[in-house]
Amino acid sequence: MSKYRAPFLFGLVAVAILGTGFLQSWNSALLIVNMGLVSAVMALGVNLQWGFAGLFNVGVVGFLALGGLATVLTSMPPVAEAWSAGGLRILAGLALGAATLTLAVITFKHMQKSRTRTAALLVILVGGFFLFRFVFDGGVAAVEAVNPAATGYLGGLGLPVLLAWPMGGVLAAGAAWLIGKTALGLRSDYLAIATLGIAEIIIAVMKNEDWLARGVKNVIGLPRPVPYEVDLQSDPAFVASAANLGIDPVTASTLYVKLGYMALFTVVLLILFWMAQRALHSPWGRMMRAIRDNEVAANAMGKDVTARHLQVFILGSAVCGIAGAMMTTLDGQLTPGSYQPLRYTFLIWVMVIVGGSGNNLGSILGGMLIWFLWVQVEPMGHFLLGLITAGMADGSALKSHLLDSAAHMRLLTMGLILLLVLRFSPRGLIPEE
Amino acid sequence: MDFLNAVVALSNYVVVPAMAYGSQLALGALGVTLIYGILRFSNFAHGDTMAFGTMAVVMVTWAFQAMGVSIAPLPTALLALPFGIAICAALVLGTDRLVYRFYRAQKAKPVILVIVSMGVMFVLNGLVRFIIGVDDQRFGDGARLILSARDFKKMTGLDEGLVIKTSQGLTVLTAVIVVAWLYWFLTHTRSGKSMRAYSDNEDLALLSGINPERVVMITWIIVAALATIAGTLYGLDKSFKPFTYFQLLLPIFAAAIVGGLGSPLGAIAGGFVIAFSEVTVTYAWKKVLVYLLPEGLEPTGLVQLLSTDYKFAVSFVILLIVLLFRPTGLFAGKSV
Amino acid sequence: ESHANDVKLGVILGFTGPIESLTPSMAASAEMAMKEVSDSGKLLDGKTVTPVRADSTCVDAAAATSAAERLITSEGVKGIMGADCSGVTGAILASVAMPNGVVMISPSATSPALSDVEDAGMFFRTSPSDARQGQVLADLLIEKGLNSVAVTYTNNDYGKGLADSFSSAYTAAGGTVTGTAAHEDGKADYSAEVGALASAGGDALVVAGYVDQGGPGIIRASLDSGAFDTFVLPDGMIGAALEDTFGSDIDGSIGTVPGTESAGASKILEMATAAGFNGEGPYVGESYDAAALMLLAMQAAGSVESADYAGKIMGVANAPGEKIYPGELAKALEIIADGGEVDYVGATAVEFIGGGESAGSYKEILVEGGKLTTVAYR
Amino acid sequence: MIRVENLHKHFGGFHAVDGASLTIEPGSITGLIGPNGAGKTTLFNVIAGVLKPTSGRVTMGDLDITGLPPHALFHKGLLRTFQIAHEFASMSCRENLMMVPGGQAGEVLWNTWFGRKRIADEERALRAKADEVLEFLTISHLAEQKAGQISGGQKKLLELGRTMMVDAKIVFLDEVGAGVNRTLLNTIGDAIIRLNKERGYTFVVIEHDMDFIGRLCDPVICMAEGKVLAQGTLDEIKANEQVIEAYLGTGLKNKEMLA
Amino acid sequence: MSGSNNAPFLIGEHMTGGYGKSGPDILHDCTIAVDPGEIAVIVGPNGAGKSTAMKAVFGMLDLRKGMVRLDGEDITRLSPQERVAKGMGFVPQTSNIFTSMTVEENLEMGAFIRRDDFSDTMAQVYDLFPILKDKRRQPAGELSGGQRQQVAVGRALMTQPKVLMLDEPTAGVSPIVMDELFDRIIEVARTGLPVLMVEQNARQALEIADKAYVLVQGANAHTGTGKDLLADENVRKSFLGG
Ligand SMILES: Nc1ncnc2c1ncn2[C@@H]1O[C@H](COP(=O)(O)OP(=O)(O)OP(=O)(O)O)[C@@H](O)[C@H]1O
Ligand SMILES: Nc1ncnc2c1ncn2[C@@H]1O[C@H](COP(=O)(O)OP(=O)(O)OP(=O)(O)O)[C@@H](O)[C@H]1O
Ligand SMILES: CC(C)C[C@H](N)C(=O)O
Ligand SMILES: [Mg+2]
Ligand SMILES: [Mg+2]
Repeated sequence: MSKYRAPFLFGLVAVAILGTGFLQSWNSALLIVNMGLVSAVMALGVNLQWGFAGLFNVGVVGFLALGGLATVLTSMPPVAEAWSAGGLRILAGLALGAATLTLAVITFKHMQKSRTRTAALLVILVGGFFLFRFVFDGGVAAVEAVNPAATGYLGGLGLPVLLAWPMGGVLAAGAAWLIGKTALGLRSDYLAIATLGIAEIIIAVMKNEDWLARGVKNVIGLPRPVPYEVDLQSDPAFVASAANLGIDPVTASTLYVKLGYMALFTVVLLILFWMAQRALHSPWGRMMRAIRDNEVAANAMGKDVTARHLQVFILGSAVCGIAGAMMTTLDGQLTPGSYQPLRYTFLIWVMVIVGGSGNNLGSILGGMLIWFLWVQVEPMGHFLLGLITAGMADGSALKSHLLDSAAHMRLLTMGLILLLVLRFSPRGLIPEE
Repeated sequence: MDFLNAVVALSNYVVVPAMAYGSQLALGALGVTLIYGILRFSNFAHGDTMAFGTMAVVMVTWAFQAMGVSIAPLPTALLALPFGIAICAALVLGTDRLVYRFYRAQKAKPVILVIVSMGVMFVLNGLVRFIIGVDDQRFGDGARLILSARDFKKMTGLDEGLVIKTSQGLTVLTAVIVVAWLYWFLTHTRSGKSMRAYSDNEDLALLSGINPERVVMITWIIVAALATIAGTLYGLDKSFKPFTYFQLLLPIFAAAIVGGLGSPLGAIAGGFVIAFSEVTVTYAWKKVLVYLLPEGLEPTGLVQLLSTDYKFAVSFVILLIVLLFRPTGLFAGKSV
Repeated sequence: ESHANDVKLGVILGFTGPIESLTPSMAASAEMAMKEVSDSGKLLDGKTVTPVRADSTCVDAAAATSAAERLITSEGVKGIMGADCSGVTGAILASVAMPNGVVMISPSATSPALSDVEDAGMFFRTSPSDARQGQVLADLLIEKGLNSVAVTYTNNDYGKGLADSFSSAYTAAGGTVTGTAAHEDGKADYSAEVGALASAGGDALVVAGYVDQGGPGIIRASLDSGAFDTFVLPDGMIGAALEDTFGSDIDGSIGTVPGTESAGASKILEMATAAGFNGEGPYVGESYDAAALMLLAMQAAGSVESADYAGKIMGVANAPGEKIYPGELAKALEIIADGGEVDYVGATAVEFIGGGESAGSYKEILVEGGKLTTVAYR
Repeated sequence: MIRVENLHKHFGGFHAVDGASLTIEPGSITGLIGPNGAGKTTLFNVIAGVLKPTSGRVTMGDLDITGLPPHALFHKGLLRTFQIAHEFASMSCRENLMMVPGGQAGEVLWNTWFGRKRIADEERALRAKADEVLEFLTISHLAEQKAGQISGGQKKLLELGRTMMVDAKIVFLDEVGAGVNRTLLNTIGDAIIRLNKERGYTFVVIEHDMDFIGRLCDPVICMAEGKVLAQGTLDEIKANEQVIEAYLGTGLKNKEMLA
Repeated sequence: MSGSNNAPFLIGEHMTGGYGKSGPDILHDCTIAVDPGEIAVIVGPNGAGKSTAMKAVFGMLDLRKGMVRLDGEDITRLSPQERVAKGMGFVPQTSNIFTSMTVEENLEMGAFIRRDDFSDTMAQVYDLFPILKDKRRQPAGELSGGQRQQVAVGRALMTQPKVLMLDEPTAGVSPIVMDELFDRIIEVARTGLPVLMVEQNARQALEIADKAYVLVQGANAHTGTGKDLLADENVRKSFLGG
């Protein structure tokens, strides 16, 4: 592989984005860059798990969602009414639930295997479950009754939204720890489906527990780390400097905001990239590759495979959590219904594989490129269809049928591009060295 | 009497639908499991292959219906099935030729193939919608019910009805036949054994004189047949809509994995585990308890362990528990 | 340049994804309004209107905002007819439309939460909030003597919001909700939901879903197992597909859908049929109205810039003025150009209240002999 | 050093190790022979923690090590090679060796970001050590080659090389000789003796090549059907009727056809 | 040499080639051949290219130069599976069994191209390796190293090939089985079947070899009868362990 390959490919993406800027608009271009950067962070997280350690995590969407949840929990103002209506009762309920589980685990560990143990476990679990439901359900009902159209949830801590990013990482890491403790013993595709299922569970909770973050009713209007365009537009100083540059204030304000996000995202990406890169090219990375290659042998050579797996699973998930928080911040809203595995889990996987798994640069490239395509295949699809149908007689049934189906060109085009890329570089665009 | 009513209610709302759904999942899972077992990757395009095969069946069915051909009381679609299978087989063989073969020759890692199959999925997805559109299509005809609620009530004098649809009966029957055949084929025929040999050790299969391209071809043809059958039966029971077939992918994979990837028997078991766990854990026992408990003690609530919002989550929890105790599924599948 | 005389309007709907089968007619309807205006040659100085479509996907906020961004900043659309689903609508509004100061009229985002969302005066919707529909539906049921029902709703902001508002209105009016179960759209099987609902029992089943999504699946499974045979069908469930799928199997079921007696409703149907698309689908009329309102407001403001015409939308939509029905856009443009006032009625009897959303009148639908028939208006 | 007491390992109904008891004296080079399927590798796997025993006890010195995981045993100085080579296929041969030593500072994530200097020094030492081992095994030219792309015998050498990267207390060698050129095997034999003499490593060697066993091992333990059949010096073992019948045999029958 | 009618039955001639499209040459003008009734043995240091040479003869490697002929026919361009059909049987050095299939199925796969009744061949294999008979319903992946090796050889014998190629068939098998195996190989060879094998157990192997090659760095270093090479002091010291 030539050493010019990576710079060349990044150049290509840059050209594509600049092209968007010149041909479409700079706002579009910047938006693509921003989500591209977030996608790159996600891809970095997945690459950490798959590329470094061979962990097949298809629960990416769950960790992204947790990051999103962290944004609400950190940055939204608390809903005082809801707290007084039943906040403490909910917390008490959750504590009861946790206590039940802990008790059950302790019983399981400390009693001999016997009928009595089974019976005791059953009593603890069933009794605990009903107690939990009783306390918890009451609290939930009270909280959700508080102005359901606008709130109906507990709200967050009201902290600056940037804090939500590390919080997202922490939340995702916590979940990853729990999951890892139970599921990491599984091999490849079995781990995959387990993580897939857990992600579904996380999303199901977020969709249905309205007291937490309004469920499918969505939380909109999240605080932003950058100024609002409308404020900028009414700020005379800003308008003046925009005029100096010869840009109209609306465009200037939208660009300004996007550039702000871009700067923040770039900083995060660079830090994470640096960390990942250092880790990969170190004895730690070597150890991880050894584990990926052959767990039995690595274990015999003194490497604690389970612990390392857990470590890298937590790290990768945390990165995904951070990315999820960044994305929700960029969107300005949390919409649990939109966390679809196709869009978030599998698209991220496409990014990692197309970029070249095991290669951090590849992940970043994959993230930027695939996101660019995901957005731009739509116009491309229309264009392609235009070409195909150009020769057909106007008003022919086939032509109108095809034009009606133009929207489906999006997935089709995406599929074709994916197949072409993988055809010409089957190990990804920037393969692992 | 009340006891019987309770049993019937339970059968009607839990057992019968779960059996049918389980068989539908099982048929889908068989295809997934076969590709995993022989060609060693998780085929994400399977849902859309099912959609494609079903689409072919739907169109042929329409043609038959237009010509007035029918095999009532059975649905005409059964007559169209062989044609659909042929068309679907042509498609998957074409895809293999154009796409997968290249990666086989490269000895690409399974994950690459997974992603490639996602590319194929996108393309098929678009293709199906181009051809037949996005709407619901109904193509079932013939007798809809084997046993209707009214007949059942008349026959037994019970308050509760039991309904069995033709499509449900067909699905369960087909699933049983297909899995039995497949099991026999893989373990007792030369072709079947050569397929397993190929999946085990490709190079050595070559050295034994097994023609890999032939193995691959047979696999794809069987997969096409399975996908078309599964898709058609599902479509007959519910309806044909491309988007749903994509959604079907997830429970299908869950079924294949719970059962043990690569194992046909596992696919069946997995299908039922998933289906029954979805339906039973979130079942509201009120209706049954009303029959069983003495008057006055009837529950006021729904007596539901968990709300149906969590049905999918529940089936995944069960899946997890199964995997924790049997890490490669119920029927000891493989892992690549 | 040649483009100076052309106004571009965005049509952002979920052409792919979970409501992909509803959107083609909606888009066609909106585009029909635009064509009508273009053909009339009476918009401002004879400007033409070009629709630009983009895919909202209904669920993917990021893709939807990118698409909207492209439309506004690179295609230069002067207004957006869309989006469809409440979730993506909120996203586009907050991160694209509002910052860029572009007007957005959604034909179908009905979530109550959008009523008091911050919109800088840029957001309108031609459909009523579901808070209203819930009330209408509850009253209707009590009137019909259906005093206990089970409820299932599609698990999104629309379904949940509607189910909530219905349930509280219904209970307040003396009805009993025996049980509630959400259903996810596009899922493979609904036996579990139907099993739970059957256990709950009731005179009828309220299905707050989409006619092209999980809704029919629920109905099918309920009919098949004999759990329910009467259904209550809010707006998302009313569509021709229902007749095709169930015929007279669901005779006696009742429903509501935004709509009025006005000649507008039948007019749009005619026009749609003539143009070759299904005019009965949900939100087809609303889509036409959304596009029409935007164009009429431009005429009233004498400018195609959102900042100028946003303030005029309420004016053209509401009285006083001459009533305008579908197909009469040319007339309306003329009246406005002559300094007169119009009260746009359109296909759905648009009447804007408070935060720029439709007040909401509803048709009462009854399924009779396998046909959806309108029996009353409320 | 290692005591195995009445160890059982059952696979379903099959008793692969069926009540084996043996002692490995510190400082010895113990040979372990026995027919194919006698349970030698299974015994190794149980001692090394890869398999959990069905019953029985394994102690190392005073320490009960029954059921400890392999990585824990590694850090107690117990190393092993695999009969079927377990190389890290996508890593270079040098890396295959460099990854072995435990407790590398560079294996702690924190250090990879903020302890570069330490890692660099450490790596230099590791690299030198690895090159020395490669040199010894006559495969220096393969240092940069991916371990998945070397010959079968070379993989076996690499297996052995890994045990030479650290100071082990006891090393289990499972047929390092199979597939290794005999001339080289002699050199390896010398090395084993040297490690044993100079550094006091204890070795347990499974091997089917009697010459090799003879040159190195005392005592020799012969297993059959999961049990210890005989124990003693090689000459004693060779004279044992049962061993001859089960394992050694009496040579080629078809010699006459060679003419 | 080429074209003459007393050419060997199977010959890989002047073979030059390596792995992949662009990998370095591993074989350098290497020639190996075997005739009916003959046992030819290849010995040499690890990494010399012995396995590579075998693979080249079997068509699992693209040759850059040289050719392979079987019974006078040029088979250089044939795929491995076509060579199997021509009657060549091969036991590779590594991954030479189907681990997930039972022992018996492994043997059946060996007879895959045979259309006749192969139950007596199977009985012979079981005779030769009695342990396999006990384990015939067990997945081969659960066998011990030496047992696997026996399955591998058994599989090749099932083919009833016209020429048998074995890459280190005795690695890991116990002395008694090794003797049996060599016996069997001699028997087989004496029925007229050419046997080409790689061995590290060089002294035993050379004793029974009619022809022997020493490969060093992909090239022929010494060639002769087994006895010749055994007698050659140099060869013994450098390659046979003294
Ligand atoms: N996972 C398993 N399941 C069932 N049987 C097994 C399993 N592993 C090993 N065995 C059986 O246990 C017996 C002992 O195997 P082991 O590998 O310990 O033999 P060995 O003494 O090392 O032989 P060799 O000299 O051939 O390497 C064999 O008969 C083998 O078939
Ligand atoms: N798959 C491969 N890709 C690239 N190079 C390889 C591959 N396999 C082997 N080699 C290289 O080819 C050379 C010859 O290997 P080969 O396996 O033929 O040796 P051999 O003589 O059989 O050795 P041994 O006695 O150890 O089995 C070695 O240097 C090895 O590094
Ligand atoms: C298209 C519609 C049915 C959308 C729905 N009313 C919503 O708000 O999501
Ligand atoms: Mg062994
Ligand atoms: Mg070799």
